[in-house]
Amino acid sequence: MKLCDAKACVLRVGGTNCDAEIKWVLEDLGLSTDILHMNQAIKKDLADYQMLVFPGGFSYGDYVRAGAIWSREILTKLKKDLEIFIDEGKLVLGICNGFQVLVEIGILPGDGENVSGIPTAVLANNISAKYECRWVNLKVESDRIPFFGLLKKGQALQIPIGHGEGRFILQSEDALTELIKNNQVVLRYISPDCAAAEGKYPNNPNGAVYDIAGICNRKGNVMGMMPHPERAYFGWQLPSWGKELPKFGDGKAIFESAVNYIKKY
Amino acid sequence: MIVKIEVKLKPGHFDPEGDVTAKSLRDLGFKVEEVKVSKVYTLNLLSGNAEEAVNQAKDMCKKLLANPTKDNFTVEVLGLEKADNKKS
Amino acid sequence: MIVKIEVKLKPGHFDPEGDVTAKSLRDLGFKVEEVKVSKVYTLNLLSGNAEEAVNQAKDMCKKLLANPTKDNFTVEVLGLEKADNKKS
Amino acid sequence: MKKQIIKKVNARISLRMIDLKAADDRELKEISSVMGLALSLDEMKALKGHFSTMPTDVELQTFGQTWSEHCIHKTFKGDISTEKGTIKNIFKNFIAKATKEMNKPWCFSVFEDNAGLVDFDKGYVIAAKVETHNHPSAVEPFGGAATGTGGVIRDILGVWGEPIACSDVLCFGPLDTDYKDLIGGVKHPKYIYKGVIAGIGAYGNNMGLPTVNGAILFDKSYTGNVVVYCGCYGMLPKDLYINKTQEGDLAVLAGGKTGRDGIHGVTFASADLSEEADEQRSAVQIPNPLVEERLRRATLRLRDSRLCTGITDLGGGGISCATGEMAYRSGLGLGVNLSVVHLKEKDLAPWEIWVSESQERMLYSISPDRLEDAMEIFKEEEVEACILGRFNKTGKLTVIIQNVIVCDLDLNFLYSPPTVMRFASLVETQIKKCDLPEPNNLEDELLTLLADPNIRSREGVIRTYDHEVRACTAIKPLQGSESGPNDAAVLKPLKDSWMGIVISCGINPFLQDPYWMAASSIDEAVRNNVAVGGRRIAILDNFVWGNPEHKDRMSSLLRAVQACYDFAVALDVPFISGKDSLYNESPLGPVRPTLLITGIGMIPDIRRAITAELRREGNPIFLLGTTKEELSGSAYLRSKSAEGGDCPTVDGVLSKSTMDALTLAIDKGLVASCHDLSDGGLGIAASEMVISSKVGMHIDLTKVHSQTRRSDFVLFSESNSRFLVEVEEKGAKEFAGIFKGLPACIIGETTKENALSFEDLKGKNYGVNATQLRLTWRGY
Ligand SMILES: Nc1ncnc2c1ncn2[C@@H]1O[C@H](COP(=O)(O)OP(=O)(O)O)[C@@H](O)[C@H]1O
Ligand SMILES: [Mg+2]
Repeated sequence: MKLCDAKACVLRVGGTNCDAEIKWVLEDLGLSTDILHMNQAIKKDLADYQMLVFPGGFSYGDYVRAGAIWSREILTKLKKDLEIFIDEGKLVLGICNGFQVLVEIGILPGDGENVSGIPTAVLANNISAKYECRWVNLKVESDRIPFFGLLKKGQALQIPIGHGEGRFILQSEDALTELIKNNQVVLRYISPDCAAAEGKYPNNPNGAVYDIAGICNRKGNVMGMMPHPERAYFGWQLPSWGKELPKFGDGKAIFESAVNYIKKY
Repeated sequence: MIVKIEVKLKPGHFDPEGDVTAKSLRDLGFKVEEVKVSKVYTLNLLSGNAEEAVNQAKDMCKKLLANPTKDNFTVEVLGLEKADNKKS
Repeated sequence: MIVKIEVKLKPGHFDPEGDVTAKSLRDLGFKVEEVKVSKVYTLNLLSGNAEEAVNQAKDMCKKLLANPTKDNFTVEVLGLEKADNKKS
Repeated sequence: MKKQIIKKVNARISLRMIDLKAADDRELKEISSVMGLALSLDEMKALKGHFSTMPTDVELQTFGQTWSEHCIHKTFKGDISTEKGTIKNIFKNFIAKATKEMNKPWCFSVFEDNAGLVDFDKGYVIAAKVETHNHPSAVEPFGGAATGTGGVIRDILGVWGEPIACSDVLCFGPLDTDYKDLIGGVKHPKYIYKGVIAGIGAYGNNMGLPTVNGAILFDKSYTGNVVVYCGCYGMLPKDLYINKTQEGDLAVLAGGKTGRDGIHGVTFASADLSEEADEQRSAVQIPNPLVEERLRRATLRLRDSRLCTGITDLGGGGISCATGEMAYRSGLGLGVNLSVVHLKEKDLAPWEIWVSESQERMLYSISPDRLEDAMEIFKEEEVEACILGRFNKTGKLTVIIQNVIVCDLDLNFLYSPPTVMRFASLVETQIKKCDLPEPNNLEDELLTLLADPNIRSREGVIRTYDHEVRACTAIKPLQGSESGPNDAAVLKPLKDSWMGIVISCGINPFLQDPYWMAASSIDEAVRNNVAVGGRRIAILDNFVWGNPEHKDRMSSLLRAVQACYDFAVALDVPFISGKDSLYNESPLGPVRPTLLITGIGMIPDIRRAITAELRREGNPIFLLGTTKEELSGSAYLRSKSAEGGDCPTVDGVLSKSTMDALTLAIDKGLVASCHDLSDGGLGIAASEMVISSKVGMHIDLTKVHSQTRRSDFVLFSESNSRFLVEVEEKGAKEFAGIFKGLPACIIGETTKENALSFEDLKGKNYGVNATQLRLTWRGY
């Protein structure tokens, strides 16, 4: 599809707050982007969009559990549209609170298509019990998904996190084995010198099992991640400028890969 | 029917909030080993039948209030009175 | 001694979390009027004496767990067994 | 009190009337106290004289709110009697005067509105406001601090600004305070510390606003009086700024429901904290950032579609102050119907609805033909809104509830309170000599200071605040791969402009002379700003003082205000906004006079911003400014429980020239890294630069341009207007040229080894590696 015909949609509800930044970077890459409140989205046709983003924030105050209330709202208001969207292989990205929503709604990890409203994993309170805002180091675990087209497996990325509930856990060991086997673990926390984080703070900032920072569905067209790539898009956003200020940060490749995928789609 | 739903972490799950609370309590000079934190939802269901109310409440837990990966829940019927009037 | 402390909003205080939860439950098809959310701390006090345990727990509420501005609290002694083993 | 003075007149709506005419002086005072008005006898007498008929409780409460110290700044606008005659209106004659004289074309709106506004790029202006929320935070740390942040965010919304960042400056009692030393309901500093920090973090994070700048101080005098400054900064296109409420416009109240929380917050803030602090709990508001987030969205959409003619936030005094202010500033009157207000609980008395300080509410004026569109926006954003009333030409504030008129006041009278009289002395503070023996190991002293509660890393707090959200934080509170400290935050708020906003602060409550304390705070705020590349700086003042009815508190306030005028003018930095919070006293005594100066600068291109991270080995290190034997109130003396010495002063002319030269050097690309010297002086500044970096630094104390013969004084003096600058080697000559005639000298160079080494005046060498510096500074 020609990029000028394509469109992304960033959804929001009360308490969402990273929508504008995501629009900023997508449009920087030439992808026209609408930010829609759920109250507006239910009146629109999701089929008009090629990419759907669930942004970060504190949807509905993160009451009950992070992402829980919004996920149930989607279930009651957008279930069908969303299932079709995913089924058609279009892109869905959940960042931070958006990741929590995708997990709560049961799309992630799941089999990827089922909007069941019954979660099979959870993003629990950070081990520190504190909100954590810091830059983390990540390792790319899969380069076969649309979001990572421009990345290589094993590549290290530096992207910031900002969350209080980011500890990804699953119901069982088996579920983890299954997830790994299906190549659904896509991002893991590592140390600054690229060694495994092994659950240790602060390299693994929240205590997530297997150092998981991001996962995808089986097909790879739905991805959720705790770090915020939109905050690591431009070089000037990086925490250390070193001797020379780079033009872009590591977050760019993720959005650019998605845009490239849409172009080919 | 007033129903009280308690959502708590499954046994064996690490409870960071409880952990921090325990630490703070110890800072204040209390002798306490372990603290577990749970959430309680007290709600008024229109149903007049206790059994039905419990079933409804359980269904609420499955559909929203609890996440099966980490949470257990218990349901208790408090009766017909307003919960607020209960005192220790 | 296992003690259970419940910290809840004082009557009349508006409960935003309860409000949002009630709305979501209604969206899911449940018939529910009002939801109140409170927090429960279950803790193991070294004291072997129930009365003393209650006093300690009350003191904890005053010093840390409850906020006199908006919270009430209730204390209950569950006995000597581990809280986790209790099931509904 | 004679029963008949307060009369129930309407049980149905619980309205009372007060027979002021029948009250004698003692009873007037009693009325003020029973009704929680916090009005003085003179003010009560003025009311007695004004009303020909019996006022209602709603009317008297309106005066209690509007005439409070918090709303009308009585002390700052009052008369001060001194041994050299009466000084009038220190706000106008010192603070505002400085701004007026400088007459900067880029000051778009100062002191007029909820926040100060200065020009930015591409037709935008920056809005800035800093508030205090001390009393509420002392009683209820989490809620008090959270609503402090919530309130100042609404101040930015209240000028149609889109909030883009927050800041917080906090002063606590020592965390290791003994429980035995806490009397009269004072809560332990640890409890307050945790609660306040959690409150600030929760509100800012939930709103999606980065908290990018601040400071944390510890001192005994704050044990009973925690000080919580909350700042918020925003942006708006200049042409969308509107505040022209017209006759016939509707007054629309939107946001959270109104409840009993926060009743009498204003009068509460204008009185000392008493031992019954816990009983004053209804005065503390309850935060709900979720509601404010929606309110923000709705407000910005209303702004962008130009649907309103005016706006103001509901802060102190609730509906009473917001409606009165909006009508009065437009020269209009307003009829309010309180029956339509959304309530949290039933059975609120009319006066309670009227003065409640429930959070997350805003007031708009909207022309009737735009009402429908506006209401549609509120609906889409899930914000409750109601039409309170209509603006008219009467010049009166009229309130009805259930068809009963409960308030009918002349706005001109309401906004002309009697002038208060305060007493002060202009005698200067005397500080005794300091006789501290010279220590034999400077390394020990340095490490002790690095670990000092007032100097050590704030990482444990800063990381609980999101400082990256909105993705426009270029220079962060923790910078570099080693999370070093920074002098100021730099934001890049606009997509299509490289221009940045620079936010800094200065606060020096430990200096005993209030005049030099204020001067130092201004110098520090400006210095921090300049250090990262900021210029064209505007400043905000926030006074936190004790009870101004005591002569000593008032005297120090007067001296500080004088310095504000003198040094704002000398450094060419206009005040654009500010606030005073007086009556900060507890059973443990008054708060230390505490002046926070916030600096808002700009930088033409954020890619040229400077940090404290040393760039490469082999670069010369310049020290700018003169190091004097000025240790009074310094971190060094305090760490040794010593007092006395000279207070750091400011030479306005020299300070300004130094900073201008530094800006020039930065623009020429000569500066590799830079850090200002403040708490702990040269020793700490140098350590912090090494901590932030992968390389190290060597300095020679004999090369320091100083007026002292003691190495410890050279290392730890807190003289103002000083910077440590790493200069690109090939530009060293040019740099020196720019500083010709100014105090600037090379005192060392950057080294390959990641360590700080220095040679003292006697030729003794010291070296501490960065790992140890970090361990000491961070505590892990
Ligand atoms: N001591 C002060 N110094 C500087 N500006 C002040 C001071 N007190 C009030 N102002 C300014 O006057 C204007 C109105 O003040 P105020 O009514 O207190 O605002 P608000 O109620 O919105 O906090 C604001 O711009 C405020 O910054
Ligand atoms: Mg205001």
